[in-house]
Amino acid sequence: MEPSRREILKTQAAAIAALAANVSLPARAQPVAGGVDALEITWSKAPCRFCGTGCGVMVGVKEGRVIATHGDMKAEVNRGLNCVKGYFLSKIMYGADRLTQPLLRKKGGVYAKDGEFTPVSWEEAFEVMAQKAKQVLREKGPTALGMFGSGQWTIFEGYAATKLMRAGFRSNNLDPNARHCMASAAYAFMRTFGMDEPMGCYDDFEAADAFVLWGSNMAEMHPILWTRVADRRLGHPHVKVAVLSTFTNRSADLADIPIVFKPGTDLAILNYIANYIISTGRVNKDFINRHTTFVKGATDIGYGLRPDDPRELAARKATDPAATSPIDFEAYAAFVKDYTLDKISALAGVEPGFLEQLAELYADPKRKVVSLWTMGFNQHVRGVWANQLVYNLHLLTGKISEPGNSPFSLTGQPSACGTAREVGTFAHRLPADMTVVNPAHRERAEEIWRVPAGIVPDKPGYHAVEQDRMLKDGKLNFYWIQVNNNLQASPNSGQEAYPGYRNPDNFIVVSDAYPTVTAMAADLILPAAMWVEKEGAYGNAERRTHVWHQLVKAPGEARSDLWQMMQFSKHFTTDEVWPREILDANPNYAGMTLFEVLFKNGHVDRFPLSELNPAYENAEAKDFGFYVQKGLFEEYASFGRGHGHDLAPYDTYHEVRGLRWPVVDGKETLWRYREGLDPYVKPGKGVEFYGNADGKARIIAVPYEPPAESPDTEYDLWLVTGRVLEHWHSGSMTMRVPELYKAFPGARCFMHAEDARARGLNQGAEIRLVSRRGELLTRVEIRGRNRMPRGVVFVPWFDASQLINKATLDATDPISKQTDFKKCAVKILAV
Amino acid sequence: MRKAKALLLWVWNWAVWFWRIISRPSAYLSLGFLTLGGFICGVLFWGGFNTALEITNTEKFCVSCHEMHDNVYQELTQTVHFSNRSGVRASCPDCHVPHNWTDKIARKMQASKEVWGKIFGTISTRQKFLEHRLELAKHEWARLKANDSLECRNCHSAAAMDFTKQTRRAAEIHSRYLIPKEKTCIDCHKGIAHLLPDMTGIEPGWNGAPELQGKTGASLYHPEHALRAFLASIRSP
Amino acid sequence: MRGQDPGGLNTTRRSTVLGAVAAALVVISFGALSQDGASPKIVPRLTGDEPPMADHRIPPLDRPVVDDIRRMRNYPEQPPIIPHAIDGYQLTINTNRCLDCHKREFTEGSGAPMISVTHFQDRDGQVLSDVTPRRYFCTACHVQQTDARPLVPNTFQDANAFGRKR
Amino acid sequence: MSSNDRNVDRRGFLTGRFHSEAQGRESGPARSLHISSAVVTARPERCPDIARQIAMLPATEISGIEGSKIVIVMEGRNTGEIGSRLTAIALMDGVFSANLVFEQIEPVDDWGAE
Repeated sequence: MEPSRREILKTQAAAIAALAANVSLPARAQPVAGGVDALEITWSKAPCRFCGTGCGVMVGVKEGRVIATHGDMKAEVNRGLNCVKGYFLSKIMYGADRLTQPLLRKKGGVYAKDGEFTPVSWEEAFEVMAQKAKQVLREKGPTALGMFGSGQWTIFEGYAATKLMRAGFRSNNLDPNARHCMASAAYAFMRTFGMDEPMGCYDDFEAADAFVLWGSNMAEMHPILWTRVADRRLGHPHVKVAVLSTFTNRSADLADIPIVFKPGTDLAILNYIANYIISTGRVNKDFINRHTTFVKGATDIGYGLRPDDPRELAARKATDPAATSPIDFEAYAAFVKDYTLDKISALAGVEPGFLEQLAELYADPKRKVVSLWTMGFNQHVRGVWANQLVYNLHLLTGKISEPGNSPFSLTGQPSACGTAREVGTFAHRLPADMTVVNPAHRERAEEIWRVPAGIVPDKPGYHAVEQDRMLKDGKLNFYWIQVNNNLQASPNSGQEAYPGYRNPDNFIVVSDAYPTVTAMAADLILPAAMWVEKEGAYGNAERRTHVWHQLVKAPGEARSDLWQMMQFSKHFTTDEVWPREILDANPNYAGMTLFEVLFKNGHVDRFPLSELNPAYENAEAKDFGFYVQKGLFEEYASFGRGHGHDLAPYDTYHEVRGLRWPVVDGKETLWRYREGLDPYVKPGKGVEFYGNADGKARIIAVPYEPPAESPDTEYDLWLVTGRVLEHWHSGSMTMRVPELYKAFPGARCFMHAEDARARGLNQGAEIRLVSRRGELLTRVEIRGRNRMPRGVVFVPWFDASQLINKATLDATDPISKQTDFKKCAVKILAV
Repeated sequence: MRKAKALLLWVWNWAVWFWRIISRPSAYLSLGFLTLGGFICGVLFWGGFNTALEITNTEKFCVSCHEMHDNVYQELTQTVHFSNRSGVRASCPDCHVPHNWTDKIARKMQASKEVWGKIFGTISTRQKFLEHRLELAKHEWARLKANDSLECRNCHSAAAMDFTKQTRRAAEIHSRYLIPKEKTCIDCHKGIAHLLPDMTGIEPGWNGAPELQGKTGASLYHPEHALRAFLASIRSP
Repeated sequence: MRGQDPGGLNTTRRSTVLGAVAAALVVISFGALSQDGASPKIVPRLTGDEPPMADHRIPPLDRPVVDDIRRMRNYPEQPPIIPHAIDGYQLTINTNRCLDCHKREFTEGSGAPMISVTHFQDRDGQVLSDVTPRRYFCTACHVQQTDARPLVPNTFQDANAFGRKR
Repeated sequence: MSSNDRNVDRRGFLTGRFHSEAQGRESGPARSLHISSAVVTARPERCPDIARQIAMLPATEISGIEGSKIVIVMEGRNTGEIGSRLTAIALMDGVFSANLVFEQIEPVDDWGAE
């Protein structure tokens, strides 16, 4: 071994012993071969690339390569801990099949839909792409142009995308894959509080007396938050943990109250708890009188399938699923009265004793409760309802907006909140909770973006699932996918997604770092820079905005998504994309490129290169000649400042481990809506839900309604899809890390041993999983981390060789349009 | 409790009535008939008894009540005793009922208590089962400890173990603890077929460090006391 | 051509070899992205099948590595992987089978490596006398390995590959 | 990657069958390096003296002395070697205890596992 490394280890060993013995050591003289320089690793902070927890990591760089990563001791979220994925971040950029140059399908030297992927220059790639886009714009108009991004985009990238699509190409067909992830949560926040994102923060975990997990498997999906839950539970015996799920998972290992319920019946359980709170006289009357109003929601709202599906035709309110009408407390109490213990126990298949224990956690006024949920609630044909029903419980008891009392919606992607929600990359949204349907909001966006009035289109664009349908139907013809593996993630992908990609009318562009399923189904692949190969910013689930520097160079010709969008915008002039009448009314815009209108507009480009930190690279700034990220961030921040979404000055974020907005007078806000904790609450109000004009939150009366598809005699099993600890983001990065790959090398079908024996299937046997939509081969797992009840199977979706989404149903929540990946019917056959 | 009293009274009344009838000598039947009849009845009874014993000694019978099916059996299906490489599997009675006749009868007599448990619903719900799990597990551990893990050894003979076919770790531990009879199977292999109860205060089979043993007030699972004492001792001088 | 193999890094023999291996594998797995215009070879499980929606046979589930041999870490901060099977090892609120062997007091009897002392610090950095509850669920960081062969090589290089100034 | 020496010696150490340093050296070329740190407690007034004695042991360094505690760092080819050295320290006059705190095992041949 090298002497230098040995010295480091010895110093480390001594330091640990000294720490254990409480002895302070003298500075150690290090005889290092090659001088101290040889040992030097440059450590810089960055947020983790994976889930929405937003852990801080320290990234060690040496000679232009990432050589180590570890948990950041100074990061409040994780204080030095990482999960296994975080610890292996160092290796995600070094898969040997990184894409390093643009690849275009060509035949005989020219683009052809049925051609072979051929390396091309960036110039040629953009030429072909621009030509295709212009042709589509000319022939079909802006609604035939679409873009699909994700909550893995940096904040600047999401912001640039929303600007480019809405103000540049005048299309609202921009959606993030966060639509599949937390659209239901976002809609429920808006419907209940008039403002998106949680009121509380992770500090709630250290103050809570009870944790209730609603269909969330935090032990695997948010492991570092789980360490905080475990710390609280194991360190404080009075703390209780309730875990609700449709099967027993690793989170249930910490459960005091383990509940496995029948798919979809969580709605009924939630209404039962509300009934319990009311019937045992534990409603916080003062709170509900001062801070809430009651409404009744439209029912029988359909399943967000294609409009000609018989289930949609049968649904009474499918046209206006979001409608509500005001009621009072008595009417609400009468509504939930039906949800009795016996009835719900039978419906959900849960022992009454556990249900009562669970209800008591919420009802007991002395117990502080944190409710946690992610995909179990959000990927649900009644996902918005489920979210709102849990707010009901917290509002009825007044357990909200204070340390330890918190309904907490977790997120799946690193910037689901920051990029998808705050920046407004959803098909109907603008930055800072504004929407495209509101004329005042559009006007404000146009003003900040410095584009002529009337540029931003007023009709919401196609959402994720609709984009797939429109591609297939030939109504969406130019489609650009960035930072995600859309084809692997889409429901009913064999029937609804893939045909659209290969539809000869369409041109599909995919920007990615690795050749994913989606990339391989595209017509043009653009190699992307990832994570610390670019300067970036993410917003995590507790409203924390976290910025990092570019630390290493991207391989080959790979470029960041931001660079790609800005460079692409140079290929368009306003007269090619904007209508004549707007240009006639604003002649000063004529002939300008979109790059000049949107980016080099005297505003975004106002920060010169001299403001860059000379210690770090910045590829985009160098190419475009100004501090791109700072310019975009500051312009974006002007949407929210003074409107409850305040962000600190950009440079501050390079110094801190993230700040939770609203950041007012340099101070972050941990709990919103409560006087003394949130600067936006007017004095004397106590609690004020200022997102709504009346300052009150909505308690909604909605019933249990059955899922879109349930098992029957032929398709006799429930299929639930999801993830595993080791793999994230469709496995495109984690599957390339040998340690993570070897830890969980392929998907499998978790099922109950008796279900397997009843079908003559052995542990490990190859099987055919069949739904009404598609089928795939996989293998049986009757043991392991997920313990299934009879009649339910679980298959994770990270494995590209077992595309489970060929089997899933493209039913969505009719309000949020989020797909239900947790409930459809399948059968399993021996191979 | 009232239910129990009423039941006892009923059983007593019935026994008194029955004794009154059979204590009278027979005035009508021949001795031969009585002897032969007694013998035939005896054969029938014994056959029936043994058949009943056999039937109640199957996994099917064990999991026919939901307490067993919904709790312990579900856990068993996840383990190596349910499915494994060679397909040799253990059913409930293999581990929980002695194979030897007298022990079996003794165990069956104990099992009558379980019938009471069933009647009064001691573990009729998962919730109640979890509350009783430690107690139930302790009974089984004690039984297996007392009979030197007899039911394990019905299939797993220590003498027949090929250490080269075991992982090195397992071979080490078996040769160190099992072969010298220092420990019996159940000492280390708790919870191999079912989930474990709260294990606070129950040590694993192998010993803790010798310096932590035998110190008053320092149980093995609470070594922090010992460690604290140690740390205090090095701080004091 | 390959960006993950930037010039100027191949200062040691090993990294040169690694680079060469990586390049070779890239050529193999990628069917030469070069001028001949051949399409990249599809690697199943990572990029799907060709065509992506087709079914193909699923190899048997891989077996856990059980050799008990410690593997070198990629960097000092990396949590060691688990070189043995953990099937059926219960790790619940009631019991922690990992600690039964790896806890300080039991390592002598079990012969297992002791958990690192970093695990004795609580969230505030205070040293405790026992493993901190936040580290209770070992499997969040330490994973078992199977005998699966990685589908794509990883060209990560550790600190030792650099800094040997001559 | 071979690790015979590691496994056997660790077991030996834990079961009380220590290898001597000489045996350690005989066991072929070293394939791994063990770096350990330990805390030695001793009479405070005798600490400097004891530290000098410890420093004379092979591949052992003193990292710090404070009150009655001495922090030491040891290198060795296997745990047995380090363990026996630690035992020797523990038996020195005036030493109350010598406890191993940390051990890092660095294979000298790397990447062998893949």
